[in-house]
Amino acid sequence: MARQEALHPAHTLDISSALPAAAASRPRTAGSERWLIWLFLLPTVLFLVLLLWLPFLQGVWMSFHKWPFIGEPQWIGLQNYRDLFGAAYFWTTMRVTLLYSLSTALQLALALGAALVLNQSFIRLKSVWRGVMLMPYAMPPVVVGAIWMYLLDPDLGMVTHYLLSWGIISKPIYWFSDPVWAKWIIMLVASWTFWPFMFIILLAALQAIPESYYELAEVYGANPWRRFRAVTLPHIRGAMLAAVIIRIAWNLAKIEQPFQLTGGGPGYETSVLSILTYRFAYLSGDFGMAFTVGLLLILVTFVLIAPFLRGFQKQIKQARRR
Amino acid sequence: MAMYTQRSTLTQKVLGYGGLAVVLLIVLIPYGYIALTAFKPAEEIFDVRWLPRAWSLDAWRYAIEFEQFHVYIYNSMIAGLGAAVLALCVAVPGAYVFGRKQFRGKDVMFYIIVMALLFPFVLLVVPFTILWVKIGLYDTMPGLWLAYQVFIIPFAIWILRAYFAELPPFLEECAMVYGCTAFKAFWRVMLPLAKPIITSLMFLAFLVGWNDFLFSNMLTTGEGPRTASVIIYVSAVGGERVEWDVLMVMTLMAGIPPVLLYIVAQGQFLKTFAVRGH
Amino acid sequence: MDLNGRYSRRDFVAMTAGLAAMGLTTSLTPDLLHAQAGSDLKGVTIVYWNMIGVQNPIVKRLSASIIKAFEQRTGAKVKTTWDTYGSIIGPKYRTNFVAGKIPTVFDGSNRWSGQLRSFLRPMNDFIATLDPETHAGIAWLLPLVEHQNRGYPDADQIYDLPFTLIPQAPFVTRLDHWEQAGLDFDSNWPIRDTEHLVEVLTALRSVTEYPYEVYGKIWDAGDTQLNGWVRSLDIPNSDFINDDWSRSTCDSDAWITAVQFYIDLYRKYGFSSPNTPQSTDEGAVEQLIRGQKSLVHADILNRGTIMRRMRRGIQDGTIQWGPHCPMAGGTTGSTAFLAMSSFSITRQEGPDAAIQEAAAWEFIKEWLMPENQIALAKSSGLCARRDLWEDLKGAPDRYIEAVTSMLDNPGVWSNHVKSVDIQYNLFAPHIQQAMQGNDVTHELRAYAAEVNKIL
Amino acid sequence: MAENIGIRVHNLRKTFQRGRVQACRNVNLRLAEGALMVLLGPSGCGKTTTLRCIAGLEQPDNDDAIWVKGRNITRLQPKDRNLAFVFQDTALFPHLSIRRNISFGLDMHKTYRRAERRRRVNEVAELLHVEDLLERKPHEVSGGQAQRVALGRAIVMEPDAFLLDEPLANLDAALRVEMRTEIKRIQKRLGISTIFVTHDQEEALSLGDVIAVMKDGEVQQVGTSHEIYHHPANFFVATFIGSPPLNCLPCHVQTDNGALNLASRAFQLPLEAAGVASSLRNQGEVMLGIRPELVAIAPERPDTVAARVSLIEPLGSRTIIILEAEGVELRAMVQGETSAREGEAVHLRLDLERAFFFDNAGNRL
Repeated sequence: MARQEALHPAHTLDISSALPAAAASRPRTAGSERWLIWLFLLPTVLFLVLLLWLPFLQGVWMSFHKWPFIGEPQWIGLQNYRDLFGAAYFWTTMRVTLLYSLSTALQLALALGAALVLNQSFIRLKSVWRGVMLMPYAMPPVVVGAIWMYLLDPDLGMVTHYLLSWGIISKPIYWFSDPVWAKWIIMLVASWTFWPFMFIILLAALQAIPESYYELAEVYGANPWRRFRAVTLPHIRGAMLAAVIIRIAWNLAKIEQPFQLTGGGPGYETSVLSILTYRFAYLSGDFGMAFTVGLLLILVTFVLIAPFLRGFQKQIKQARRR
Repeated sequence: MAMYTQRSTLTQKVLGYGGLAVVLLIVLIPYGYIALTAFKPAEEIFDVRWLPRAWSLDAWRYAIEFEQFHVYIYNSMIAGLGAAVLALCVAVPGAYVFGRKQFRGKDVMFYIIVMALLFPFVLLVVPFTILWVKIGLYDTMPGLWLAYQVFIIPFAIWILRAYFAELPPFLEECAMVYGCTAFKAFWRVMLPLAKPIITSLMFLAFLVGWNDFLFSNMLTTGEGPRTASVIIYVSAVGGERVEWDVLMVMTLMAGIPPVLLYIVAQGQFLKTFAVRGH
Repeated sequence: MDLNGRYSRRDFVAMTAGLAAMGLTTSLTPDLLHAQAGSDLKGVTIVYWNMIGVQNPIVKRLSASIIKAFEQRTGAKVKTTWDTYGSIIGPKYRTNFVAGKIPTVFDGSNRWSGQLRSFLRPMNDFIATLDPETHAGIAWLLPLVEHQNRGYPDADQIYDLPFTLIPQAPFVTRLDHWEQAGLDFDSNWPIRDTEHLVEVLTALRSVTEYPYEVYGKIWDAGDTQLNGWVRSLDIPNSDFINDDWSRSTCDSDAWITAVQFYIDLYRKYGFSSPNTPQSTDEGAVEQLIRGQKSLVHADILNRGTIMRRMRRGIQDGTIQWGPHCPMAGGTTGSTAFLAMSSFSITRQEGPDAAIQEAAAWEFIKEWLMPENQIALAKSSGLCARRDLWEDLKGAPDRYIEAVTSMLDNPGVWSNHVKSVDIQYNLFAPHIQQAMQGNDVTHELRAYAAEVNKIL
Repeated sequence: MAENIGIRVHNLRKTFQRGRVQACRNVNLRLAEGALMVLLGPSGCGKTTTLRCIAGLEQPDNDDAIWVKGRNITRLQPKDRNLAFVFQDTALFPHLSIRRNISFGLDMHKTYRRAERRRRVNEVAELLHVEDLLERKPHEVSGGQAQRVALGRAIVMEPDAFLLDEPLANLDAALRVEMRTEIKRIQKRLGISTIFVTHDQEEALSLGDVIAVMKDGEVQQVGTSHEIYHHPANFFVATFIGSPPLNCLPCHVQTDNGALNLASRAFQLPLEAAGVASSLRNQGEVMLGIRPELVAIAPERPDTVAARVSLIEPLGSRTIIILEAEGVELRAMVQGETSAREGEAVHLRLDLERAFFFDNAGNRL
């Protein structure tokens, strides 16, 4: 011990000078993980900034203008916003937008049900059924919309035909013209088209739950519902919230289907905000107004997803703590 | 395969198969009906009956011989695969960092990505088209791959981040102690662990490319790589009148490959392992 | 031009059209039929965006065959893009043009090319070089094109050359329903005016619950039968906007009367189905074929559907076309609006500009050839060349007779930059609200105010 | 002592959140080659951070903090340090078989041939009795087995040092004792310097050749089990170590006719023992710390303390008697059984000669 103490200073110096490489390597090691972080982020960030954020900021700028497709833009301040909020159809549009977002709940219900069933061990031919579940999402939404127009045609379609012949309805329902039905029909068709998106994500999450958790739950006598609450739900909550958020956003942002089914009518009854955006941008060629509606759409979507977003952030934090 | 293998009671089986049947019917009735419609002659299109009185291949012949629809199916395949691969290269590293690393400004950056998800895509086509023509990506397959990422990357990062964050802690550190660089730890350990979700996401990304109409139509002409969804629209839906039989044929042709691909890709799922927990 | 080749092509075209009616089984073999002497356009490539092909598979095949014939005749090469109405109405064409992705030549409806006008090349000098026969056949359309563009300072320049026509919108009916209703066809056809229409429909209601259809969907609400009725009351105010494009005409008395009648057919008389606010002529024609409707307004696009689905009905005269009728008390003979499919050539720059434009023009001429015109008339709209109409008459459904009789003094819609907005986007919600029971005058005034704001 | 130094931690400083959180203030450790050191302390004391700094999973603030076998490795990447780390929750790779998990480190360093890797994995598996599990996946083995595999993954590397971060914390009590013995046995056999982090003092005392007690990012004392227990450097070490815990009695030192007395509410005792008296002279308030085994029930004498038995905890080989004297609680531990009864009034003899005294700052007097 004594000798060690005595040697100590010289010893330290000796080694330091003998190993210059160790000191020189400092920046590399200190930053190596940092380097990885930025390198990994770079493509995503570059992509989002260039392709989404620049147009977005330009859009904010445009919303303060009268901005024709071809020609000189003209600064008009908040006039677009005043026009939009003052328009007769504004509240109709807001109402139907909120209603349309509910199709997410339907999608979730279908997807969760299907994923849970297909995660049961006793089901045979699983992979085939999973493939079948995917079908609605494996076709372009425009095509799915057209097919439903065909099936739902009030005078010629198969749905009305069977409903009538089974005595469920006594007169054809004019799905696309009836102001109430038109709202529900765009919602139902969207649900049918997009639920497999959630299904795939939920199934992947379900499959990652270790069997031991279920065994444990069973040992403690949990019934299926409690098993779902105690084991399944916590494990798929993150995936579920992410999928719900994405679907709300996409249901509201994607326009092809409702536009094709009803063109936003009758009147403004099915003119969800995205249809309004499209109308202003490409039918009216008024980009200032289109972006005004677009920004409102972003705001509305954000408000709708905010609760899920908070749940999601909490989930992630919990996961990190574990 | 992590799956609950408890002895199932009869009630559970009945409920399970009952549920499966309901969901299958919801999917299969419309799909089955249009599949059979694809074999109806034009006069029978609006006859409400399942089996055609006279089976007809006219629409098939038209779609394949004249429209060369199979060529566009091939284009869609390339478009979808490219979109999936590119998404993988961009989103997986990003999501990994968001899910498992700490750095300054992380939350802010993440919210920026969330916002990208909310953007009304339909307004992007103008700046995109102008930019794509300018940088020579117009009418090219890479141009389409890149454009599709607008849809894919935000959601891919979301879902992957949740998945990465919930993987067991310390795995990369462990790998690094045992001889990996930070990158190799990601590559050798985290990436294989995320395989189920990556497969799912690649598949969803593939479908984005496969199904997209907005960009596929805006960013190509007949001289470029048009995809099946554009051709369906141009050939069967884009006129004021719909060519129902042609539409049904093309729908079938476009709908089946992804389903088959998915069934095959599930080989990946079957190799799933208990990832979380010990 | 080789006479033999020409006649053989004419035979081919006749055969095609005949087969076209029988379905999609026809396989065109243009290579053999169009083999003709080459021309001086070898090595020239033009880019062509085709929209007329979207009308139906027959037209698409015909387009392909005309393109091929042109390539073989001239040695030029055509790069074709098949596109849709949605593309010219929506963002595709505008955005691509602004971005610099521009075809050499394209076809479209000349109601919608106004927004692209600055990219186009006037064709007057080319038109002057047409052979006398062709020139005489289409000359009657040129004033209409000028009128359509009257708001532009260079309205006398022709940017869009029509090649097929869609007169809006003749009646089509089922003779068997008349017989079932005990209506005498010969004394009641064609329909004389709207009062007569109500009479006939009342009788036909004994056969079908909703014998007629008023069109409410965004694309059909304003441009099928309605403008014709306004026109029969008040020619100067029958378009959506006035003569100098300074304001909307839609709050005029003629408009209010005509729209009120339009709505009445649905709400007061109950001739039109509850689907009215979202109904389309395509749907109505399907129902006509299935016997669920008796008398509707339809256009040539629907004729393709009838040809495919009701061949026998055409041959035995069950399907009968008749001209559009005026409002009771209105003028006859000037009730029709005419939509035109037309070609445009884009402005070319650089050393190849002249040869490119020449090739594009040569290509347009291909479509104006008699046999192609006739083939188009049989599978798409009425052909632009008036001199060929006589050849087309005599079919049992009397379509050509009906539409040509409507074209003595046809109206045209304005090719305003905002015509999509004016005719579809702003109009449809108001007409749909009127269909749901709102006051017609109120809706039309509100609509006119919106239009005035953007003009 | 001409020993070689296996691991040296020199003035290690590690702060988080830009200096706001000081995890390690100035940590100095020195571990002889082949020895086993236990880092012991309550959670948040910086022991895990210290270990992670050694492994390279955290970057120390100073450049010369970590030395292994005489080499400054402070800024080397973890993979280049040739150290093996065992994590609390095993961190086995779920997608790899047990065999691939064990050979992971070998696979990453391409220097070994296949056959060599196989041989070494088999050897280690045998050593750890997991040879039958090699083809299984981690989720198919028990917690104890998983921890053995994690150890195996470390051992197979033949590293310069083992770093174990509470490897037994997730195991049940019986398994923990068994594994503890096994780890010590293997460590002795392999002779590889080892640092073992734990917050369990029993584990620490039984395992460590040397124990370093940490608190608030600082090393409080380094010593053998005996030293730590019997000669704690300060109040914290004395109270942290020992079960049942140290009796702590606030007292003051009085001088009465030149004789020193130790006074508290419950007693006044003469401080006769020379060693004790000299260090306490001139002190006022002191803290008396006395291990329970140094408190004994005795017949009444002037130097005994009156107390009442409030509770008896028989533990088989030993018995703990909880006593109360004038509102002060004391614990006594005796071998075997006791004749004392709950509620009984007794007298206690305190072995002040072997007791500890601390000043207000907690320093040993």
